[in-house]
Amino acid sequence: METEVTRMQAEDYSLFYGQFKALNKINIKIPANRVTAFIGPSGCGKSTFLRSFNRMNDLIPSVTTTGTVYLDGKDVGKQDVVELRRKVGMVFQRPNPFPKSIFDNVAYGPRLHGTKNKSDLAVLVEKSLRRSALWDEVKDDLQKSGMSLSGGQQQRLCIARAIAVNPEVILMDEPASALDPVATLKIEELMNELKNKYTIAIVTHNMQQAGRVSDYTAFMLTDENRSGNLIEFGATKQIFTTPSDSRTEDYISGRFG
Amino acid sequence: METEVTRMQAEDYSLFYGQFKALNKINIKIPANRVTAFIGPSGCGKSTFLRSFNRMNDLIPSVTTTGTVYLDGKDVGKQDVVELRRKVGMVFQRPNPFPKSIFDNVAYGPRLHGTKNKSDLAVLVEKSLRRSALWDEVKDDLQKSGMSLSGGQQQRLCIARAIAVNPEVILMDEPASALDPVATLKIEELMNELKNKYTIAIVTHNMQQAGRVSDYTAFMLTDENRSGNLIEFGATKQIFTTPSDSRTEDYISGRFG
Amino acid sequence: MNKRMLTQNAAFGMFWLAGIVAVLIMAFVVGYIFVKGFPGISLDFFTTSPRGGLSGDGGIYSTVVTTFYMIVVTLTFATPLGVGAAIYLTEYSANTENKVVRKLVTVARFGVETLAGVPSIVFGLFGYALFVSALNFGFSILSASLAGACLIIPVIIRTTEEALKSVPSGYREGSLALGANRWETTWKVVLPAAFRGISTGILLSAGRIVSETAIFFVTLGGSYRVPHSLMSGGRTMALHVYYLAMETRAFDKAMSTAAVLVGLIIVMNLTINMITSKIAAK
Amino acid sequence: MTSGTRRTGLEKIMKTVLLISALASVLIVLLIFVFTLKEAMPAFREIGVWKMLSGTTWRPGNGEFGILAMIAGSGLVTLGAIIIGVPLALGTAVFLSEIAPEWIVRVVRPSIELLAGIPSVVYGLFGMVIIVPLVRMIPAPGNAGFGLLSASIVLAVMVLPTIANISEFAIRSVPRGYKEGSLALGATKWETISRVMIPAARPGIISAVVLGLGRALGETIAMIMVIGNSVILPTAMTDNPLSIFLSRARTLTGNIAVEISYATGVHESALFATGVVLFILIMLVNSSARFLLKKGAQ
Amino acid sequence: MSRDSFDRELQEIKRNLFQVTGEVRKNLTASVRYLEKRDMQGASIIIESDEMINQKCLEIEEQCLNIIATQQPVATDLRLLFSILQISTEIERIGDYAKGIARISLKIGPGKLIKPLIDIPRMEEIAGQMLDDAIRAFAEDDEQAARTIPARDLQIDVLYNQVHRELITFIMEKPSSIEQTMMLDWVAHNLERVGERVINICERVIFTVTGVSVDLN
Amino acid sequence: MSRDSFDRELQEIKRNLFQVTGEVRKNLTASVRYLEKRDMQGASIIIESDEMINQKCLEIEEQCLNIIATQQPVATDLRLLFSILQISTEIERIGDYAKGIARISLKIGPGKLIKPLIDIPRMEEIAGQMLDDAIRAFAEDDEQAARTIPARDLQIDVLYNQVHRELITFIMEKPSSIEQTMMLDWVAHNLERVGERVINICERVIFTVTGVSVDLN
Amino acid sequence: GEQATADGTEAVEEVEISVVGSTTVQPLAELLSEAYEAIHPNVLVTISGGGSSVGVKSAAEQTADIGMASREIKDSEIQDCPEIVIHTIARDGIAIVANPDLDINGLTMEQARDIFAGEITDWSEVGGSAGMIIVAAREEGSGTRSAFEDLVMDESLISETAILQPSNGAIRTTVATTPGCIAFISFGYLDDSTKPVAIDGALPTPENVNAGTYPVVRPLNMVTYGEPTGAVAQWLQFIVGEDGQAIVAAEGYLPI
Ligand SMILES: Nc1ncnc2c1ncn2[C@@H]1O[C@H](COP(=O)(O)OP(=O)(O)OP(=O)(O)O)[C@@H](O)[C@H]1O
Ligand SMILES: Nc1ncnc2c1ncn2[C@@H]1O[C@H](COP(=O)(O)OP(=O)(O)OP(=O)(O)O)[C@@H](O)[C@H]1O
Ligand SMILES: [Mg+2]
Ligand SMILES: [Mg+2]
Ligand SMILES: O=P([O-])([O-])[O-]
Repeated sequence: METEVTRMQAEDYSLFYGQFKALNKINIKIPANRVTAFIGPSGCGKSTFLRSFNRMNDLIPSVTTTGTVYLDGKDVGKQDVVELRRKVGMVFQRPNPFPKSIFDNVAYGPRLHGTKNKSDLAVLVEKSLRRSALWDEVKDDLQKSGMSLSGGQQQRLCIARAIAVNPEVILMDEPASALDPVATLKIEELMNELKNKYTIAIVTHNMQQAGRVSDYTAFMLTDENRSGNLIEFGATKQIFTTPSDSRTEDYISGRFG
Repeated sequence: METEVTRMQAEDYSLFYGQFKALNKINIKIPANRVTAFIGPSGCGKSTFLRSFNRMNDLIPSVTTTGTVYLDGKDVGKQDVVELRRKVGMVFQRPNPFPKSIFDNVAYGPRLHGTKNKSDLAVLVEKSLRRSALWDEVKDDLQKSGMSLSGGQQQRLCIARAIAVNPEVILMDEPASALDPVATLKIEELMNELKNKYTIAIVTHNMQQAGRVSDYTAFMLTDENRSGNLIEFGATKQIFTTPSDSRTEDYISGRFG
Repeated sequence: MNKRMLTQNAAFGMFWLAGIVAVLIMAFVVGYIFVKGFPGISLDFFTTSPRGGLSGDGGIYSTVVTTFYMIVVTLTFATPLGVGAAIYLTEYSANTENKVVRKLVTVARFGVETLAGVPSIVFGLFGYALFVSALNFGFSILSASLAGACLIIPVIIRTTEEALKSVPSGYREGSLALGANRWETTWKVVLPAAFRGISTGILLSAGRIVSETAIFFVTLGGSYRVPHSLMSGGRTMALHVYYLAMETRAFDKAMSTAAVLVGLIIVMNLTINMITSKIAAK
Repeated sequence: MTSGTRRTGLEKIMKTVLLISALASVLIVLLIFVFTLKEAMPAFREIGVWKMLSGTTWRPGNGEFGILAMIAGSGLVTLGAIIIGVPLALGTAVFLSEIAPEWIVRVVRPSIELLAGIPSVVYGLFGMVIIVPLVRMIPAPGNAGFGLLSASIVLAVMVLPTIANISEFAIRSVPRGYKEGSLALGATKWETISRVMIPAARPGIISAVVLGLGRALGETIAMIMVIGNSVILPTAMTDNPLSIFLSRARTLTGNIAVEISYATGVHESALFATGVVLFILIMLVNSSARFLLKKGAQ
Repeated sequence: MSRDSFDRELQEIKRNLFQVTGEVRKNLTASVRYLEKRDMQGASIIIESDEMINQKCLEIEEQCLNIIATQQPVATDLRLLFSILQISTEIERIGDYAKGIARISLKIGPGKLIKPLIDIPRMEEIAGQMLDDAIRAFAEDDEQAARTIPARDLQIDVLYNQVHRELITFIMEKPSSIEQTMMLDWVAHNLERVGERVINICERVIFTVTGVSVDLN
Repeated sequence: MSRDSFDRELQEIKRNLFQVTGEVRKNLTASVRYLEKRDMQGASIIIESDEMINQKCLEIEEQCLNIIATQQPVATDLRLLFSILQISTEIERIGDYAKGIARISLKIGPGKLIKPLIDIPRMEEIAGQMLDDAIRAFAEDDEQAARTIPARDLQIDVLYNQVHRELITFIMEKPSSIEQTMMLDWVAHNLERVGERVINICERVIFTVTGVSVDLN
Repeated sequence: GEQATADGTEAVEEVEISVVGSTTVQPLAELLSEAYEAIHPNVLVTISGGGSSVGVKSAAEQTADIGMASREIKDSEIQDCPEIVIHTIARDGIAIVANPDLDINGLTMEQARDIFAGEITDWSEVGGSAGMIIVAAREEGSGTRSAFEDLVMDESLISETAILQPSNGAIRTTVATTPGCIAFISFGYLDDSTKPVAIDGALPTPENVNAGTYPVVRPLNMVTYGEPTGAVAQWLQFIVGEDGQAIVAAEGYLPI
């Protein structure tokens, strides 16, 4: 852990929905080129925390925060949000391809950010689709609607779409919870490959999944005020064999309650 | 296995949705007072097969069947469907308590089937709620709406509702897939207790869950015609350590696809 | 980057303008009617009937009564039919293998959709031709409410269908799996769960009756007397506004009546909003 | 009799009763069509369908029953309403669904719902008292205020809620994921709205417009009160072709409402024929709306 | 809180382990006693019973496999199962040593021993006691105990060296007794091995509790 | 196909096992060679290197634990991990036997042996071969091979008995050589134990392939 | 209105008379009924509109006790139902009215005809200050219109571009508010919001009608099926009687 490069970091980060403190002084360093999994019971603030990294919480008017979240050492709150979101891609729980062609889905981001040249786009789309392990399945008909793909393919399309704008970090909020086990495993394998180029943070309800895919695991839990706290953070192997906090152990061994 | 009493049985049972053969000649004996889990990839016909036991498929006009399903040796197709459904209770994927009080939810079935006496009903409701391990949590306010309970409690309420008509078999179609891990474990524990009095058949997407809760596991898979076939059926321990069919092994070890 | 934000600001400015204009229109229409109408409203206005021919004297008592009758009678015709049809279409139709019945259902759906699109003046024509003339009901509450029922049946069917559809299918499966039959399931589980939705539909229909003019213009006769039987003619508030505006010079009275009408509609809308927000809160 | 068979018996009875209710609508539609058509037949027979549809003169006293002018009137007034109302309605819809803060939505949406609830006779009254005098101030020879423009304005306000509501619903029912997906890629809100939300909601928006069109075509009372009811093919009143909207006109609906009380014989029948034409026209519009909606749902 | 059935299964495996440990422990003491008493029949019984012990250990292993396959335990649960698995192997081996002693007993035959046994029963006593304590430490997650028990192995080693030297002296004095003497050396050696097995068990206890693998030898 | 990363991890563990087996195998042969050649330094190196072997085996165990905890393997995968776990223990023990032989080598000291070694190198040869074959059977899921290998242990046993009797005779003839003779007996005994460990490995191979626990002893 | 019966004076049986038809006659009939009910609390007269034709038809088909018509009963109607009996209850002049801001006081019959036919389109052509003439008229089928056509238009047709309003009141409002507007309405609707225009020198007043100088007049009729009896007869007698005709006169119509 000490030897890892930190890509994102939260420092004494608290988040409020109106009066309600949803996150309580979170401190964490997300290592670069690793998969970091966030686990914890429902409502402990995993999604909320994840969405702090690309400031998706800005969309909720009642949200206020204290403390700081850094990307590469720079306060994300002080960065241009559009640029931040380009750098910090996101993949959602339900696959959400736009009702456009596969090509246009992937090209959407690059076009926004100024790539207009057709052949550049074509190259970029292919690269992104290859990287998200979808190319072989769709290369014959990139004009097909993204919605016509299967759930697992849609999710990979969304990953390709996120990759296409060349992000540094990819956030994934339960990216496989709407998929069947086979598609889930594909996504998990994909993450394993993507971490060579990207830093990945994933929220999952599924302890087994966290075990399978992640290098680091963060365990969150609500305190007596229903605020989310970071209980334990460490190498996944360590968390799954010798967690240091008994609450972590109770949770991962299914004895929580 | 040979020593188990058979409660339900399918014999050369095939089911068609219109022209499409969704189940192909299924033969299985569901042992009494055991938990039997049905696993298999999405669309392999698990739900369809489960719904054959209480003839919920009758509600779909296009469905036709060949072969026979037996309850206690009697062809379910020849039984009064109302009585059959009393004997073969069902619990669904999403908890679906009626928008009535907790009491009325549990009393719904008995009232339908002729129990009108108030004190009889009260006794029955209490017994059912105790058995579904919900009594202690709700006994102080049985008039509260069933919808106001948490997801896990709602699912236990639905189990109480199914129990209240004194069924022999309880069918559960992914009963915990909408619940968080803690509530899931509660339901699983409950199943473990219920099998003393009832025969339980459960569909689950979650191999781990099948491993945890079931005594017997049936693995289904679609063939080249997309029809569901029963590939392997046996004691869960055996299936999870030494499956005899390589497809079963591939599936449970996550190598399917 | 800056250009992207500028475009956004320009676009958003237009949308704010649209929203503001929409509210201003409402405020202006309603405000104008209230400002012009309120001075004429007094207790007398509600307790006396119109009189004095072209002078437009008197209040709106009889028109309020007629409106109320129209609502009650029309709903009496339309509600059972509409709700019944909706129940059949949502609860039963999907579960029939009988080919003939399936055809009938398709036809019925087409009927409802067509009926919903029929302009009210055509209902008026039809009511006039069938009820007023052919069946000899004359200009009467009966004729008008039968024609009015045709207008609101699709409304009731649609809202009821909506309400029934929004009942989670889990309720039905849950009930059926306990051995209840369709009707028991519908009666004991689905209808209670859809009750609020259905009642907003009925309220909405009542609103349609209150505001409708074209149909009643050709079926209700326009007598300003308090109706005393189904065969009496009458004048609803909306019709009264029309008569006042078109026949007399009593624009102030027309405005007052319109203000009462709009007030009534506001109350109905508030009630509907209250009911639906309660549904949403559930 | 066991409770089981009693239960089954009730089920069967209810099923039949409900089926009959379901078929009532068909019966009504049939009755409407048959009656209206029956009443219209003499006119069709005596005047001839084509002659009616293509005739520009309506002088029942002279036995002239052309309704082309009314068709044009209905069409133009609707067109005017769409031109005025649609941008406003769509703007409002986008505003409500994507831009306005919650508390503003809580003010604006009920306002628009209220607009939908106001009786058309009140709009007519309002139009007579406010819009017509305002329009009259446009300098053009023969402009009396009564006419297409006044009617279109009133109608635009009347269809505003329909179009705004359905469009807002269409935009709101665009899956949240589209929006989040786009924003998460670094799109601005406007880029998200214009490139993802509106295209995704397009079928709903189009059918909203078409439904508004249907409603506009069917509006009667408010039209009578402000449109002037002259049976002429509207023509431009000045050099400016837009002045066609200052022209008076009559709608199909107005034709029926205005004359049905006085008509007898062929005249009455011709009015029913007008009804048939209107009916068919609106059915065409509505079924295209339904078609669009269905296509959108796929 | 929850996972009752899983906990119940775990407990059952543990119970099985304790039971088989009890039997091995009994055999160990008995093997030395029968050797002293020249009880051929007793020795035979021990040899026979070892079959059952092996069987039980296999069963425990199978149970561990099943519970891991079906219940997917992690952290302490998983470490516990790992430890049970390893401890059961150790116990089985200790059982083998007891069987070995019984076999030697049979080989020596019913005749009187060339010399009375003094240190060997002492060794058995200490080793047995260590086994008891190690298993108690396991049952009670008593890391402290697990850390102190191995020290006692020194006594066994001392005794073994003593026995060994004694026996060598004996052979030199009386080369004809070499067969029996070497056999007795085997017995002592087996008991010395038991001590080491117990140390392994202690290591497992520490692993179970802390998750750290230590080397206590 | 999927679960690539899991399969990769599994392969790595297997590789580690083969590697450590290789080292143990080397040590085993070396220990006997150095004994023959009276190579004190070589023996010391073997003793030292055993520390690393133990470490590696511990690592393998840890890897198994990690992969079970995080990947929740079932069926063949799980059996494989179980087997790796057990085989690594066996290998570690075989390593210990090699170390034991090296220790004896050191104890005997650099002087010439009382008699040239004949059967002991033979024993080592056979045992080493058996180990090679068993590991190959494991690598190749070769149940057939695993079933036949144990038979060869008989040869080792025969040799051991031969060595033992020979040594006893030797002592009787020359009681003063008793210390060294008994040590050589130990060496033979250790090699005999290796044979048994290999049989255990064969049992594991069969278990891995079929899921059935057999007793090949 | 009908609540008069509630205050204890009811001794005679309750009677309802239904009257249907012309919207021109309707307000007058309503006033008459109010007066009549004041003295006959047991009688309830319900008056519905529908138009002259509907009035005649209703009487003929006996769906109403009395039909109202603001025009002569057509021969065809009498042919269809020879049993109908016509009761003229008043006469009504049809006045040409103009926007009060216009500086026009009189027209010749000819001029009036040409204006309504759309042949004269500017006020300057008839002596006023320049300004476009905007014609408003009643719709086809209206009794007022057909009477006006009969009496004024001869063979000419009312201009197609005329604003058409479906009631006299609406016409009055239109004329009152639209600059340059001219139209015709029933005498009953005359008030100071519009400017009556003299035809051939005669202003539209009852006096001029009675004097025969104002020619545009039509009867207001009530029609019954057969000779009326009982309450209906009494009510009709009341109308043609002194009190009834006083009301007629007060409303600006011409008593018979
Ligand atoms: N928009 C919001 N407004 C107010 N409170 C919110 C909002 N979103 C989430 N919360 C609250 O914040 C807390 C954390 O929610 P969050 O969605 O981050 O949890 P989570 O750990 O992702 O849960 P889950 O596993 O169910 O997705 C919860 O108590 C939730 O009710
Ligand atoms: N009502 C229906 N009409 C037609 N086909 C259907 C119907 N319901 C299910 N099927 C088809 O039958 C097959 C089996 O479906 P079923 O729902 O039983 O699968 P499942 O194993 O339960 O899948 P899942 O795990 O996704 O719930 C699928 O191919 C499905 O598309
Ligand atoms: Mg979440
Ligand atoms: Mg299913
Ligand atoms: O309404 P009218 O009197 O003109 O028929």
